[in-house]
Amino acid sequence: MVKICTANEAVKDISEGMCIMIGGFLGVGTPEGLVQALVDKGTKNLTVITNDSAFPGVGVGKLQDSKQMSTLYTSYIGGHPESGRCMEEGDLKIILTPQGTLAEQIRAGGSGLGGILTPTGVGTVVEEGKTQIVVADKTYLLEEPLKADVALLKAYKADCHGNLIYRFSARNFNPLMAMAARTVIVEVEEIVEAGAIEPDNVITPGIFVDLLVKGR
Amino acid sequence: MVKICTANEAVKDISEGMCIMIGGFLGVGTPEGLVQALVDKGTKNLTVITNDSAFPGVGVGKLQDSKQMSTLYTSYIGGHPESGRCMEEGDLKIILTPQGTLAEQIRAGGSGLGGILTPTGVGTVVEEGKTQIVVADKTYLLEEPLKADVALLKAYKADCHGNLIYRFSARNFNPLMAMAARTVIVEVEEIVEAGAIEPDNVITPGIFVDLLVKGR
Amino acid sequence: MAQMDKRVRIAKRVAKELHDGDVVNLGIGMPTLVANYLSHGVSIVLHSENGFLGIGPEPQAELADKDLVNAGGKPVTIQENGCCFDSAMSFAIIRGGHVDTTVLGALEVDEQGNLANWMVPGKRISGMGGAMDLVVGAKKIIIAMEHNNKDGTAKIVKQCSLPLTAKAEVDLIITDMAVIAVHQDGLYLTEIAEGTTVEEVVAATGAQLFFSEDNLGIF
Amino acid sequence: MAQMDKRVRIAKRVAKELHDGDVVNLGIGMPTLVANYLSHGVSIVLHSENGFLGIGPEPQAELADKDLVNAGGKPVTIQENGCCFDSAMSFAIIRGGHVDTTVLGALEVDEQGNLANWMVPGKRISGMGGAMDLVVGAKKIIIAMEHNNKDGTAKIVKQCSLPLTAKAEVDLIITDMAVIAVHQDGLYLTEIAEGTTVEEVVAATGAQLFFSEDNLGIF
Repeated sequence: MVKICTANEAVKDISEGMCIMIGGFLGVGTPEGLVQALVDKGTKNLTVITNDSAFPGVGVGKLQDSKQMSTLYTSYIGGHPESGRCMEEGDLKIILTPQGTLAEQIRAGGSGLGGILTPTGVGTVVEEGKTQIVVADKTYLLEEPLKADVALLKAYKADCHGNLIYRFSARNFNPLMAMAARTVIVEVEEIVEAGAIEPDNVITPGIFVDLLVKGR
Repeated sequence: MVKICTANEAVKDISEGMCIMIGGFLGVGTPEGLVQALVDKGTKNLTVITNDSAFPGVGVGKLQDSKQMSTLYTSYIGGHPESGRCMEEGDLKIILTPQGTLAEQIRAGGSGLGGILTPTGVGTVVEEGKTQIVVADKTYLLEEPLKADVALLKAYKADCHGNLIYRFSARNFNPLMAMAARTVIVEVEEIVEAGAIEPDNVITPGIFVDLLVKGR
Repeated sequence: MAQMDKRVRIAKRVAKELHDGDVVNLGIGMPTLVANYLSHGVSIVLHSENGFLGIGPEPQAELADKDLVNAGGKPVTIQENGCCFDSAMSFAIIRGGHVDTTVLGALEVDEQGNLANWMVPGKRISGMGGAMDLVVGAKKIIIAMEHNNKDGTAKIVKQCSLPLTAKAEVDLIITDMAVIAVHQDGLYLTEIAEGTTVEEVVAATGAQLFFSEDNLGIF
Repeated sequence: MAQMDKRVRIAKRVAKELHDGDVVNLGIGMPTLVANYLSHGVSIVLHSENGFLGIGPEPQAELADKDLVNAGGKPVTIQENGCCFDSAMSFAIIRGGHVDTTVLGALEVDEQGNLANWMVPGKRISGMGGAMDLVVGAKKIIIAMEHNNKDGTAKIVKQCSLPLTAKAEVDLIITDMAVIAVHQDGLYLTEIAEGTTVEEVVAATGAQLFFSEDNLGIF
């Protein structure tokens, strides 16, 4: 049985300097309750790994608003003007990464791989500082794995063992991050009894999940 | 709409020297009807990529019985004594690969990756001839992607657009191979109407599937 | 020609490049218009890089589903052939060559098929999102854009000056003035827009165009 | 001691190493017996490398499901906390360190924690299956085996002579005679089986054993 608690309880061990993965794509599939609890807690100097900085007041954008991040691994900051401004002025270190590479880096982190070779970014600024490897006459970039101390995720439903399912485009990075963090906290809309989710339909195995929070 | 045909029609373009991926784990999740059609067709000199050579008379084991393979990429041949004998006597080139590496190589092939770095096999005969890469002080083997001309797969149900679901441990390598072959042929127990499988429950998107065969 | 007319002309011409059953990713903005102009009998499967196949039309506002948006964050629907997946699978589909065609805008395209569409030095940066993967991974890359910048300068150039999105990946450029195929040895003008002259197209283009006046189509 | 008694003794002792909630992969053969001897109140999640979590007991023959077998191909059931996945996910779970403990047999284990359990040169080869990934990936590697070969030669040796499955990954060796912890600097004998003497264990072992007679447990 996985532990069920409130959003505030769930984030209580997140401390300054930690690395946090947060699910979602432009706020869809982001655990709003958990992000809000982290904002309320006010922990600074966070490294965040997430697809995008969403919008002001929405999803990960709230952590931008409250200036709690010192480093951000992401593919897109176009929805939150403050992210771009902070990057220019050096207030926030932003590592811009192609979205597919970011997904594979997180998957590699959770899968015990030492990295993956991708053709994406060859011949662009993305290749700077990275090892290039030629396989079958094609050039690839070696992209290293990403892991985190904590993942803050959003799923649709969990059973009481933590098995998760997602809805439509709210799935996105959540299942990948569930594998790549030491502590995995999931906000769900509903917690159902054991057996209510068919084993064949489970997307994220419950063994990855440490804490469940009932959200909306 | 995906094309539906018989097993014999489905395999008719498989020709000598082709590379074929076949789903299944000790015969569970192997398309018996498609393998039988390939045996009946008698095409020789095949390169086969599959988890194991199953048992005599079962699954991929039938292609061992009928000596249609010249090269076999696999992780386990302990169920079919003939595989071991052929390997020893040089009748069949067998590339033994750790099961997790084989899965990642196929996934890489279907995902456009140039390879993956795995710690599995370091310090063993598996490392022979492979590039070693050190990332964060740990040594990994660079394992290259695998692709095929044709994949012969088994799913539980397909909808008429080719979206697939699997049952229990019959899933195994099938979803990975669906992405890594030029032509994908799937034997299913049932073909259901569009919309009968929830979008969130689909495991293999129909865009990967070329031909459906109704099996048992 | 009015702005909207230009966009519609481009979208209509791009739509002719799409075939029944194609898996297509349409970039945010003008490329999304293409779905409105498919030829009769052509049905395509739209890929959304945030994690599903089978994008359907925008729903009425009151039917919008909070969990179902396109890669631009706009509410959409999902068609009955649709299916959902995570971001690793979404980009495996893209990078693995399972998208037949992607249609994207550009800041610059050059004679080598290099593309710059994600960053202007000195201007506020947005990030590449999924664009770099799409351009490297999709089988056919169509750039759909206005022929020139608003200040009249060329977007089709000898060599991109802006940071690249990808090298030598563009296959076809479709603008309000012309259709240009990118080959290994350079840019081939194949069609010009109705009401446009070859001279106008050449004058508006910052790169060499190969063409045979006899074989030029009109769209 | 009869063969079966030895196996049961080993399985019982291994079971004591498993904690409530652990994710465990039990190798084919004797290690599968371990699930029968869990301590009271200890519930574990069994991982099956062919693609699911939550292996349940063997069903009655007439209830066997053709699609539900363990990694040895034997019919099993799935528990209500179970879930299914593909082989890439299955080995992501293994390689990514999400399996707490794996229990495997061995042909040889040596002082460095090297393991040989997949191949004997000159004998017909079976292949490594998932063993190499399990030994590299699981957090704790327990080798469960009879102390000696049938001909009386040692399986615990100074240096493996057979082809390795993995280097320096073994954490604990549990045999019918002894429990031996593998540390960086060598093998530590921590417990001996009831009815066995330290001298017998030392004589039966082909590697140096560190121990303190005062602190030896009995199992």
